[in-house]
Amino acid sequence: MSASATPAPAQGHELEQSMFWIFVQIAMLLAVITGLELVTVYLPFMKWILVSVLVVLSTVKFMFVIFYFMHLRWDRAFCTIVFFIGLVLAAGTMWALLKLFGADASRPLPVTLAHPPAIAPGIA
Amino acid sequence: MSSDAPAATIDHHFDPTTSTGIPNKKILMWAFLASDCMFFGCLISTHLIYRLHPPPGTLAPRQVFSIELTSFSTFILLMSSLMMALAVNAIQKGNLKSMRWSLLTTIFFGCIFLGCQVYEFRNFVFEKHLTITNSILGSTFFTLTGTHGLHVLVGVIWLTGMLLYSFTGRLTERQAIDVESMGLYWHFVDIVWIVIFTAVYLLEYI
Amino acid sequence: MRFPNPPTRPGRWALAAAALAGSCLLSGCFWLDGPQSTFDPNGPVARAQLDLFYVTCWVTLAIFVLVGSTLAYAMIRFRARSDADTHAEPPEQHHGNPLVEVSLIAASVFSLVIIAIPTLKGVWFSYDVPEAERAGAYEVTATGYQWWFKFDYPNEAAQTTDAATGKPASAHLTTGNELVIPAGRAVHVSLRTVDVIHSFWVPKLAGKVDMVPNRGNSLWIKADNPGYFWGQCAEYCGESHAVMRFRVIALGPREFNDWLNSQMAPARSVPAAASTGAAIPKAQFVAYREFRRNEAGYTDRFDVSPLEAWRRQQVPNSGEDPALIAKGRELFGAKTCSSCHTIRGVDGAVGVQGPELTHVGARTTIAGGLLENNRDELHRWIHAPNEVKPGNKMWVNGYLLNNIRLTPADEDALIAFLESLK
Amino acid sequence: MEAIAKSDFVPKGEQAAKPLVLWRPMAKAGVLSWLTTVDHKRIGFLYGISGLFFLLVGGVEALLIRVQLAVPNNTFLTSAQYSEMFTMHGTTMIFLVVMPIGAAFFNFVMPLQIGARDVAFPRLNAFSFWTFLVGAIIVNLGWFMKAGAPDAGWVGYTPLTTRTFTPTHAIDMWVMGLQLLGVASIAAALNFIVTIINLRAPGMTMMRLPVFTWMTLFTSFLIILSFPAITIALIELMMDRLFGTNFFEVSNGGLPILWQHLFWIFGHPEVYILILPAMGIISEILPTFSRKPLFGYPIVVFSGASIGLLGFGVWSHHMFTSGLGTVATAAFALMTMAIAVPTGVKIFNWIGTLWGGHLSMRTPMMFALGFLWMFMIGGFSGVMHAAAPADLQQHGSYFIVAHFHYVLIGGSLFALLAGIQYWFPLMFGRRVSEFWGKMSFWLVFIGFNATFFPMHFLGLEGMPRRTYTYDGNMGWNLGNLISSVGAFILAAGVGVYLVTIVYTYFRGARTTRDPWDARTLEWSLQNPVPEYNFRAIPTVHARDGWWYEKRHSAEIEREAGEHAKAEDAHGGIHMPFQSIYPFLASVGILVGAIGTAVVDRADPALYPGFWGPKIAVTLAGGAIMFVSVVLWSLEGCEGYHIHLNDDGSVKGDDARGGYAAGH
Repeated sequence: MSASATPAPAQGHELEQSMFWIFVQIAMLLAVITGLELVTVYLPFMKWILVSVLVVLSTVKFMFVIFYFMHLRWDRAFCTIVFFIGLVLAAGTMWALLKLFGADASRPLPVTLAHPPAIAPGIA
Repeated sequence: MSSDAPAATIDHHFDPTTSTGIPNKKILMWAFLASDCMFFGCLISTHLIYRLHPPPGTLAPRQVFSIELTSFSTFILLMSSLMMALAVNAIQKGNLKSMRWSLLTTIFFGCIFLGCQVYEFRNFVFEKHLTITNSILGSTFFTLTGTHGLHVLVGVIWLTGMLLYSFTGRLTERQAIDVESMGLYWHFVDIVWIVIFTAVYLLEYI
Repeated sequence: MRFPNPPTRPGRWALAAAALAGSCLLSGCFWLDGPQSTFDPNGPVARAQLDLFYVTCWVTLAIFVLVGSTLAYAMIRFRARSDADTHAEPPEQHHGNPLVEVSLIAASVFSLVIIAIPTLKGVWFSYDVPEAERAGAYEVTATGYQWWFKFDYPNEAAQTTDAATGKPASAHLTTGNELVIPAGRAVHVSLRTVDVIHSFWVPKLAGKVDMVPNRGNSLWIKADNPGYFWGQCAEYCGESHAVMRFRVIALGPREFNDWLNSQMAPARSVPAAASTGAAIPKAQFVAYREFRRNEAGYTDRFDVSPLEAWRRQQVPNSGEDPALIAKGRELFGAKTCSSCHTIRGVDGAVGVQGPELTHVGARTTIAGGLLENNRDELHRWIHAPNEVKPGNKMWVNGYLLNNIRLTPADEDALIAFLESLK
Repeated sequence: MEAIAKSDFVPKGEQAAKPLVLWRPMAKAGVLSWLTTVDHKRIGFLYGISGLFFLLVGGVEALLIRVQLAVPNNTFLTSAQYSEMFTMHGTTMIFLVVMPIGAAFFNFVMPLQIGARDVAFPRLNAFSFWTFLVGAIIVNLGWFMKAGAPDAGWVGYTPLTTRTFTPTHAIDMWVMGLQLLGVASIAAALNFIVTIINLRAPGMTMMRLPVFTWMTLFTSFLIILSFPAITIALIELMMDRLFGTNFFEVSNGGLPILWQHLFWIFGHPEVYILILPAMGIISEILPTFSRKPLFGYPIVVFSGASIGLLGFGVWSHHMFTSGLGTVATAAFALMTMAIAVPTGVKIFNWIGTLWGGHLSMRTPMMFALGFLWMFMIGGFSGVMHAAAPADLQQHGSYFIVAHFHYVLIGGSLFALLAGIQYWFPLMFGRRVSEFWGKMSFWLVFIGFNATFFPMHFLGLEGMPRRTYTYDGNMGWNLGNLISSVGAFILAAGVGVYLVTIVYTYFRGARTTRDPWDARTLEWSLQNPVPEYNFRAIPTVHARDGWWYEKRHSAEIEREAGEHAKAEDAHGGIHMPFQSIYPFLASVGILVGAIGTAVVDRADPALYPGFWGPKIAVTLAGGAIMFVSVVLWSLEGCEGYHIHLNDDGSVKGDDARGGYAAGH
């Protein structure tokens, strides 16, 4: 039943070597992207462009780690599905929360109004 | 479902005893990580929500953060992920010695990351006067990064345990799934940091 | 035999009992006109909400009748009636019918659309004063405290004295627990809280909106006609949540203006010369009623016509004893009442922890809308606040913290003083 | 056949590495056997017993509430006691009754339905139960302490729960207890997910899974994805209370509304965590007693999935009154209405199942039909809440109380009571008397409706919930009185039910195998179910596996015989070893939780430094837990093999058989 599994296990040592280089190359790529991100924040573009670039770059990093380091690429699709259910729900929840709290109705009050001392001071 | 594969080779992406062919521990770990996504999702949301409308008079994070130190520890964590991936690769091929070295390096990098975090926290508290109680920024920042740090610490303890266990001679290619699921956890801690690095640190510099 | 019949059928008499219970429940329709009933709206917001409720009610009822009768028919028609029936060959093992499924899904979506459209309209309608009325809307701020409501009129300047200089000054008008609003005019209520989450609910005027710390919520209400409305905190806010109540009084334009004018004035002081002239208070031999804990704080007389009761309350009592009132005024400071309560025109009474009491005598209720404002209830309230509102701050932060004891004579004087504040 | 024998990664002839021998408890009876058990059936039984015990506790709390409200201006309870009652009633019924009884069925029934010998991680399963018990103890500890029981409502809205407004340990215990219940639920849910995905018998494809198993799967996913939200909320509240952070501290810019969002991000899926298992049970009972397959199986399954998924997008409908703004309110209202579609679809399919069947009105069927009616009413009042402006009048009133009791009692509890009656013969080999079963049903049904139907009117008449007293002039007197009387009828019904099943457990009539002529695999077993479940792992040929087997018995018998022989040749039936470490780890958690939540902060004068009783107890608990977990992992997941005699009993010399490799 293992005939369908990839990569074929018979390749042994070469495979170990090739995997080694894949991992090293990806790690280098991740380091480079991190560097790019660092540069990005100092670029003189509009904020929304920079934010989108940062989000895209981190997503790329994220995907490389989960698909290569965490072997999702070589695993059954079910693992990917399970993880992405959580990931997508978490991302959706974060998005909704930020929208809700970013709305005008959620703007916090000025601090002074909301906070008189809890106990009457100066009672004899 | 009788096996016609050579008896000695193990396909690490397939476990014939389960209905789906995925090892139990792997599904367990992935489902747990899905759960952890929600966990960190809510925690990061909390931080970002409080950054939307910072109360007047709080410190600006830019005055507090040290992007050099954080970039360094981000790099370190990425490298530890690499070493972890190599360790899993090694044990899957039965190369115990190589796995030990990789694990040791992973632990070393993990400790460096934790050291950086301890240094960062001390610096923030004693020099920048940002504490967990004196502002909402301190509360959310320390809780979020501290929780991540605890995850790293748990990972380091787990890695150390596994390294010690490998000297008992009971850790073989057959138990590669144990190392692999530990690796999944460690990589997840890394990707959470990828998100935190962008959402908590870098966004403040735009 | 694998399926012996049960010896008797408890279902028979149970059905009869269910019928009896059902008829009891139907009698529910007769008690839907209470003071806080949402079925008796007095303003456009509450009416819109009730109309929407009826839409949801009729739609769901129609579905219930359809689905329910199908279910009932299936239960009766396909019931195995005998052992033979039970052991017969099983019925045809069919697994479903896609056409039926899809059409039922479509039908449910359709009936939800019927509800969704008025819902969306209602969301925007009830959220803020309609554009057309916005300019003329009356502005009020309601603030929740554990466990009472403060009402501010930010656009009405009331006469007061500056605490530091002692010179006349003006501050915006503040009252407690009874919100007086103009009838026939939209009122925009900003909702604030100083401690925990409360909720502002006057069922006959509008649905509730929460008072959330650090959040600027609001709602709008409009009373069609002058009237007297019951309100209550609707979000659990601690020990005395249940007795955190308030009233809304809607008045016609003239009467509302009169009320505003009377409220603007500082606290009424009863001149000594007007009466007998005795400097020493008359001995009072008043026996106050004893109350059980949780006992109702209203009289039947009040309930007959609350708005009339409110009007009666605006007039000063006859037979006031100026000397007693003067003593009460003095005690109000001496017993540290003034450090929590404001009374405009009384020196040192500038506290803001408790309700402002400048015209407390003119209110129909005390203790956060809980007790009717009369001598017995006033005595009950200041005699043992904790019996009325467990955990309240007058008791904890006033009496206990400052070790305050009131003699019966003190209580007499304070009651007389508070009653005089019309 | 290797796959079946679960000796994976050990090719034939090769021995497993000699395990690290730690103490292996082998007791089969007595207290120790229960503390160390890893048998899913025993753990399910423990869950069930705890759930029923807390049903009594929560029921008494409910009765006290109803006594207080029976007449206006009552003084039966003080306001503080009343607050404790409704807080603990809600917390108990949700976390300590419906969830564990649901978990009892997941544990007991689900592995049998998919043809498995146990769950995927038996020791983790034991840990889940013991941690659940620890959480339950911590939440209820307040009854025995000066601080009193938690009293801020089961939703624990901040800032009422912050130290400023509730300085006592009551809230600390609530926070810590809920946190542990969350850990227990997540651990159990992960286990069920792996079990359902990976331990299915050959031929048991996903689209052949019994609906109850599907609902277990969905519920488990809901648990692992929703509980983290409340975990975060509780961590933030705990940080506020213990370390003075500012998450909900208004003076430093905290936003108490955030608690509500995080709570309901958890809280709404939680509602489906409570109702989906019930829907699963109903979807088993109705086909069995109609003697027909479930109508529209794939649609029932997918509607379950969409209910679960949509459940994550509607949390703010619990907060319509909190001033969300128009767009958000509209969006959440529409999403909420959308959920009505898959829910309605389920009702249609259940009626379709009855249609054309031979309905035999046994007690489980009575409860199931009661469920249909009551859940429909609860669902309709749910649609009414989705109309946000109308909800502004209903929110926080007794209308809401009526609604969710129709869903949680009329829905969840009816189904759980039905499930207990339904599976009782399988669990204990005895059958509940029809007369007393139906008697309890009618009492519960009438009592329930008398209690909660008037509450709709009370709510619309403006009676807010969580009020310990009300005045007699509000028009609420009659409704409340009926409701209180109804509560006692309901209690009598539950009492009759419990007495009946306890009696049946000891004295009831014995039943044969498969007394209901049921359809799913668990009924192919003899009752009570032997510890090894299946003599040979069955091969599934159809959706209603056992129904098929009964009609193709010759073929199945031959197949089973071959499997049993193959398994025997391979080494026998693999059983996991018992273990004490899950229990010890939970004990450590108990100690640590007591340290965190209950022990007072030390007087700084007595303990100037870092160390104090609070820290010491907490760390001691942590240490116990850590050591237990280390030993737990060193112990390994090996098991032993047993061989069976022809009558299904275990061959004597095998009861303490040798080691076998773990999986």
